[in-house]
Amino acid sequence: MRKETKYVSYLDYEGQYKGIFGWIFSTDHKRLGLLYLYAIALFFFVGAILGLTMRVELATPGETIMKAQAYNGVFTVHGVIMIFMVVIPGLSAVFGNFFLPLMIGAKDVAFPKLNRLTWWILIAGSILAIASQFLREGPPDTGWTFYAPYSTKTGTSVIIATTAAFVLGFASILTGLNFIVTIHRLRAPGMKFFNMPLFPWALYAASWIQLLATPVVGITLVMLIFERLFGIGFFNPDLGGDPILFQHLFWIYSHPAVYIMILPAMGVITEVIPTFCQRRIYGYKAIAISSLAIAAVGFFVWGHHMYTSGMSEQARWFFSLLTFIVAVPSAIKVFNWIATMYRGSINLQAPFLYALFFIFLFIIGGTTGLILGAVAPNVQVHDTSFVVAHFHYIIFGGMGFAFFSGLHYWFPKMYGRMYNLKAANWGAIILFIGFNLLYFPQFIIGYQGMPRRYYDYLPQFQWAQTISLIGGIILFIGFFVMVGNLVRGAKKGAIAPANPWNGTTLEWTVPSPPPVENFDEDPIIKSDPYDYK
Amino acid sequence: MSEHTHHITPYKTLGIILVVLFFFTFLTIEITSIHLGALTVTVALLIAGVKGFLVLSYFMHLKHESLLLKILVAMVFVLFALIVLITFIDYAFR
Amino acid sequence: MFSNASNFVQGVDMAFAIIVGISLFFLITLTGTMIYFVVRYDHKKHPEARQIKDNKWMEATWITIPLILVLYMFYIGWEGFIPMRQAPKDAMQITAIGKMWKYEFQYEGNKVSDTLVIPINKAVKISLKSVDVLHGFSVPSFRIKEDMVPVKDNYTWFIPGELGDFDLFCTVYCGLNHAYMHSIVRVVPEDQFNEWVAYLPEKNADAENPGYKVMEKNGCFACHNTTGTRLVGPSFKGIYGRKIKVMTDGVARELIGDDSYVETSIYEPNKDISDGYPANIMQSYKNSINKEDMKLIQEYIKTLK
Amino acid sequence: MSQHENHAFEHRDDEAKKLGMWLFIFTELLLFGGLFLVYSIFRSQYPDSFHEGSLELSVTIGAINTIILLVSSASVAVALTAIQKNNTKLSMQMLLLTVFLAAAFLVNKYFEWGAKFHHGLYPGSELMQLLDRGHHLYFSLYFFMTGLHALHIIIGMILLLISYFKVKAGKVKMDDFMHLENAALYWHLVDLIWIFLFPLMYLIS
Ligand code: HEA
Ligand code: HEA
Ligand code: HEC
Ligand code: CUA
Ligand SMILES: [Cu+2]
Repeated sequence: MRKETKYVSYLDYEGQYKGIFGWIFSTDHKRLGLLYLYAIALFFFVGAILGLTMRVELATPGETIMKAQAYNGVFTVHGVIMIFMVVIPGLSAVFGNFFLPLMIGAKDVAFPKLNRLTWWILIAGSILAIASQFLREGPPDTGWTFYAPYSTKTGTSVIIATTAAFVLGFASILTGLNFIVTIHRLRAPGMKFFNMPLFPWALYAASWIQLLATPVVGITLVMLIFERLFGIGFFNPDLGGDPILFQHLFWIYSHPAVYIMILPAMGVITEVIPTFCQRRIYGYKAIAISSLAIAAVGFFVWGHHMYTSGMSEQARWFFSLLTFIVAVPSAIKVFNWIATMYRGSINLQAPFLYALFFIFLFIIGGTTGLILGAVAPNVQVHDTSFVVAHFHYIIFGGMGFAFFSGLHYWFPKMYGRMYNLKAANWGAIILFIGFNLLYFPQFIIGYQGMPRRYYDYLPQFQWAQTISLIGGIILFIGFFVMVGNLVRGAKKGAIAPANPWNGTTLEWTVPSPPPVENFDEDPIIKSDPYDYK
Repeated sequence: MSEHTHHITPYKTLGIILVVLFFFTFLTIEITSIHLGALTVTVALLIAGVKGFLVLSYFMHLKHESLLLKILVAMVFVLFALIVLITFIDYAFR
Repeated sequence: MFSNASNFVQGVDMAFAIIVGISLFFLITLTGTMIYFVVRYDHKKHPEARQIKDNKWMEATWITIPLILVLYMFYIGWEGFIPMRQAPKDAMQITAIGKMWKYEFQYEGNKVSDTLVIPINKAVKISLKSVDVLHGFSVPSFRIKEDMVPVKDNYTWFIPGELGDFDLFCTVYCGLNHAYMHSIVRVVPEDQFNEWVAYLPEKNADAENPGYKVMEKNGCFACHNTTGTRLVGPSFKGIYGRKIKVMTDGVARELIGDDSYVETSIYEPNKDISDGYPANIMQSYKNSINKEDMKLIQEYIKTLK
Repeated sequence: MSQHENHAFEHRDDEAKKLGMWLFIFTELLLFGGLFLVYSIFRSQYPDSFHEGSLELSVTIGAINTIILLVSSASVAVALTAIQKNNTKLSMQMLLLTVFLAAAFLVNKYFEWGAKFHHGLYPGSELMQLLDRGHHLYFSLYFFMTGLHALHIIIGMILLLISYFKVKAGKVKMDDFMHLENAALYWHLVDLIWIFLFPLMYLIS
């Protein structure tokens, strides 16, 4: 073993285990962060391929490349993979693991071994989810929402898929638990809550949702499994159950879950913008508190997914009102981000470009969320491709672009090398164009009534489906530009300095890539995190 | 991050709390066997609430924990109560 | 400005237009500002960033204005919705039953139809029922949509204001042929409607058979009929005593139709799959058809020679 | 195992471990919370069936189990106090007592469930299918909730046994008792849930 005093990057460090085992048995939060990145990139690729298959199938009315049963399986598995395996663990597990300890001046998360276990749980859950594709019963065909009573009756492998979701939920809970304790216990001396950078703030808010909302869906899925196995009738009306209750329980988790996805994404954007404007963030406190506000109020708006389910009128207006209230803190963040650009010194590099695209796409996704949240328009667009467009804009356009932004922002820190800046910008632009072509038409046909989860459609919707397919292909090309550039950068890129973007948060004070122990001595914090002179 | 010293709960306190818990257990059984109509659930839940409070405060030492932890525990119960109440906005008015 | 297909179009489209308007305003101004800043404060032109302090009043403004706007948006959204739950007492009653994967409409006097024909300018209240899983009842042109939930009854109502055919979609995912669960709402002049109803046939003559009722309730006739023609699944006609080719665990075999075959077909439909039909289409009815009902079904199918 | 083990960094942080346990308890509370929500909805819809269903349960067995859990909760608290006062022997005795009480609870539960099974009343049985909707739901919830609770009892027993052996081996001691404290916290959670389950399942009028 080498001497401690010498700088050894976490990438080169040789512990007890060598080679690949040094990675998969590692408890180092940085190595785990990379492991999460590779796993999630793989899942994302699988999910994306399924997404494109759907687009090809929908290119013409009637059968194009697959049968209806196959299509139903594809959108279910696409949804399950994307939601439970990509976007919920995505940002917090990858960048949260890698940068949360660095940003608050800690040497690791509070429970490193639990952290390693969590990765394994995620992998186990993902294997189950993917296995559900290949079992004899055929892929689950319920949609990622698993609505009863169909899910209690269909002959496909719903049990495996729900078990997978349950296991993945467990991983999510443990990540949240680990982060909350880390933030409470391991902040560097002198760092108060309001001295923390805003990405940790966002993770903190999201972690509470992970911790408190996930168990509800966990127990719901277990009830569903038991219902199938033993004919216990909680949700199946034939046995006395109540299918609407299933929807309540499902959305009690799954609405807050959308904030698990977007809060860390907003956190990334909040880091990127001040760095590339060389300006302290505008409205630090407002942004920090709005994260908590979104998390708190977000718990009580779940019913907006159920306006047409026959809920009582009182519930409909209550949920609608709260849905609108929860939009305000998001708006506050957007205003503060843009205010931060005012009189900055803006350097238009890939991370910042992605952040700008994020803001644009997030406004579209968010404001179409407002349309969905208003009861009367919701009646028109509920369960149509308008909803599909809304959530792709806000998940993929929001969380996805924020992920890419973070990836380009922290890449030099993670790998100690630089990618080609020009190619990165081109990748971003191609993705942006493809993205809008792919999803914008879906808003229009959604308002005209094209239902979602439709294998086939009436000819009047054909034009939009064609544009979407073209967009999907452009998007796909964009991805190869982006990923290719990054992979090349990681292997052969120029050596990156410790602080390539002139950032002010703690992760930029250590060498790139960071040493095993992060900090030689505990940093002492006296001032606010975005202190540009 | 100073570690505050652990409070040690005396045996006697534990004993007293146990007896009080017994008492409340018998009280619920007695009260729910007389017919109070809709009130019964409320009373039974109130008593269970008191028992739960005692277990949390003394057996689980919450009384001597930091304010932060107390707030967090309270928050979880409030969250659950709100979720139930809000779900009933649907069921009660159908 | 708005179409007059139903009495709700105006409320819904109005709310939609206002929210889209506000959204576009923000989208355009915010994006515009952003682009302006990026161009104006590019580091080449503006190398030294100004560190600007937070301004409480600024923050307060952009908390208050969105708050007022969202409350307004909530209000118009709700306003457009209220009438949808206030069906007039004297509205014409029709029951719509959703079953895997078709609709059935019951008019007064036990008359049934699979298209929804209604007279123009008259309030219609539709009770929504489902016999198996969740279905949706959505007529985009009318701006109405409600779910059909088994056991729990739901409803919708409207006053059609234009003649013609309008698409009716199932919007809640309900299995294999969800995308084909489609029907037509035909709005006709009142006298034409009366004529049409008068000729509408009454329900099937078998309707009183207890076995038929069970099957009706469970929605079997969405995929099977009793006349010998093939629908999604094989016809019930003449199952008993016939030689039937099936696939069991991937192995082809032949058996004679009898009580136990019918029972397995209903409880474990994927066990013996009739030749020429795909697996996984029929779901198991183990939880919804008990032994007694099974007897009734068997008795009824026996009568179909 | 960990690459850090030989570094000074892995200092002990009892507060962190305790906070972690509490957070885990929160998730357990909401796990059962989901079930209590289902319970409250169905009970409000079928009050009579729930009442009649509860008459099938023996209040005596339920009450005895409540007492058992209360005593076990106290005994594990005593075990913790004892270790803090460096009374290892008492602590070990109390831990054993707690595990014994937990086992007694399970035995009781076994007989209670056994009687139901004997009458053909269990999830998926013919008898269950014949019940009306309210009764069916009541018994489904009964089996599901008490079953999940019993699972937690078993997990709690395992945790307590591990603590016992750690005390025995001297790994849990006067100035280092976090493992015992966390196991005790978990055990109290099991008690806490039963405190609500008992009146809601057995005492419905
Ligand atoms: C990351 C995930 C994410 C996020 C953050 C959101 C955010 C929001 N969502 Fe979305 N939503 C989903 C993911 C997400 N959603 C998914 C996956 C579904 C479908 C599930 C399924 O059925 O499969 C869905 C479905 C969905 C529905 C149900 C649709 C239906 O089935 O009928 C509704 C209805 O209210 C809704 C509303 C909202 C609202 C109001 C927000 C708000 O939080 C948005 C707030 C943001 C803004 C408002 C933009 C920024 C503000 C400004 C630029 C200023 C101008 C604004 C004002 C004046 C207020 N969403
Ligand atoms: C994160 C969430 C996410 C993402 C990113 C996507 C991405 C895509 N989705 Fe998504 N989709 C969902 C979540 C997501 N989806 C959900 C939850 C549903 C609802 C399911 C349900 O109804 O139950 C849904 C439903 C859904 C439908 C509707 C099905 C229906 O109702 O009939 C369609 C239709 O075309 C579709 C298409 C696509 C396409 C073409 C993409 C494309 O954008 C994909 C293009 C992407 C690529 C081509 C990327 C290739 C990747 C790489 C090269 C690796 C990247 C590497 C690194 C990051 C390092 N999706
Ligand atoms: C979703 C469509 C669907 C529904 C609804 C449905 N079935 Fe079927 N059924 C099928 C298909 C497809 C087959 C052939 C494949 C197979 O054997 O699984 C079939 C086969 C059968 C057979 C064997 C017939 C033969 O000639 O081999 C019987 C009997 C049967 N179904 C009874 C029922 C009854 C009773 C119900 C209602 C309670 C019902 N089905 C509901 C689709 C359906
Ligand atoms: Cu019926 Cu979808
Ligand atoms: Cu939502």
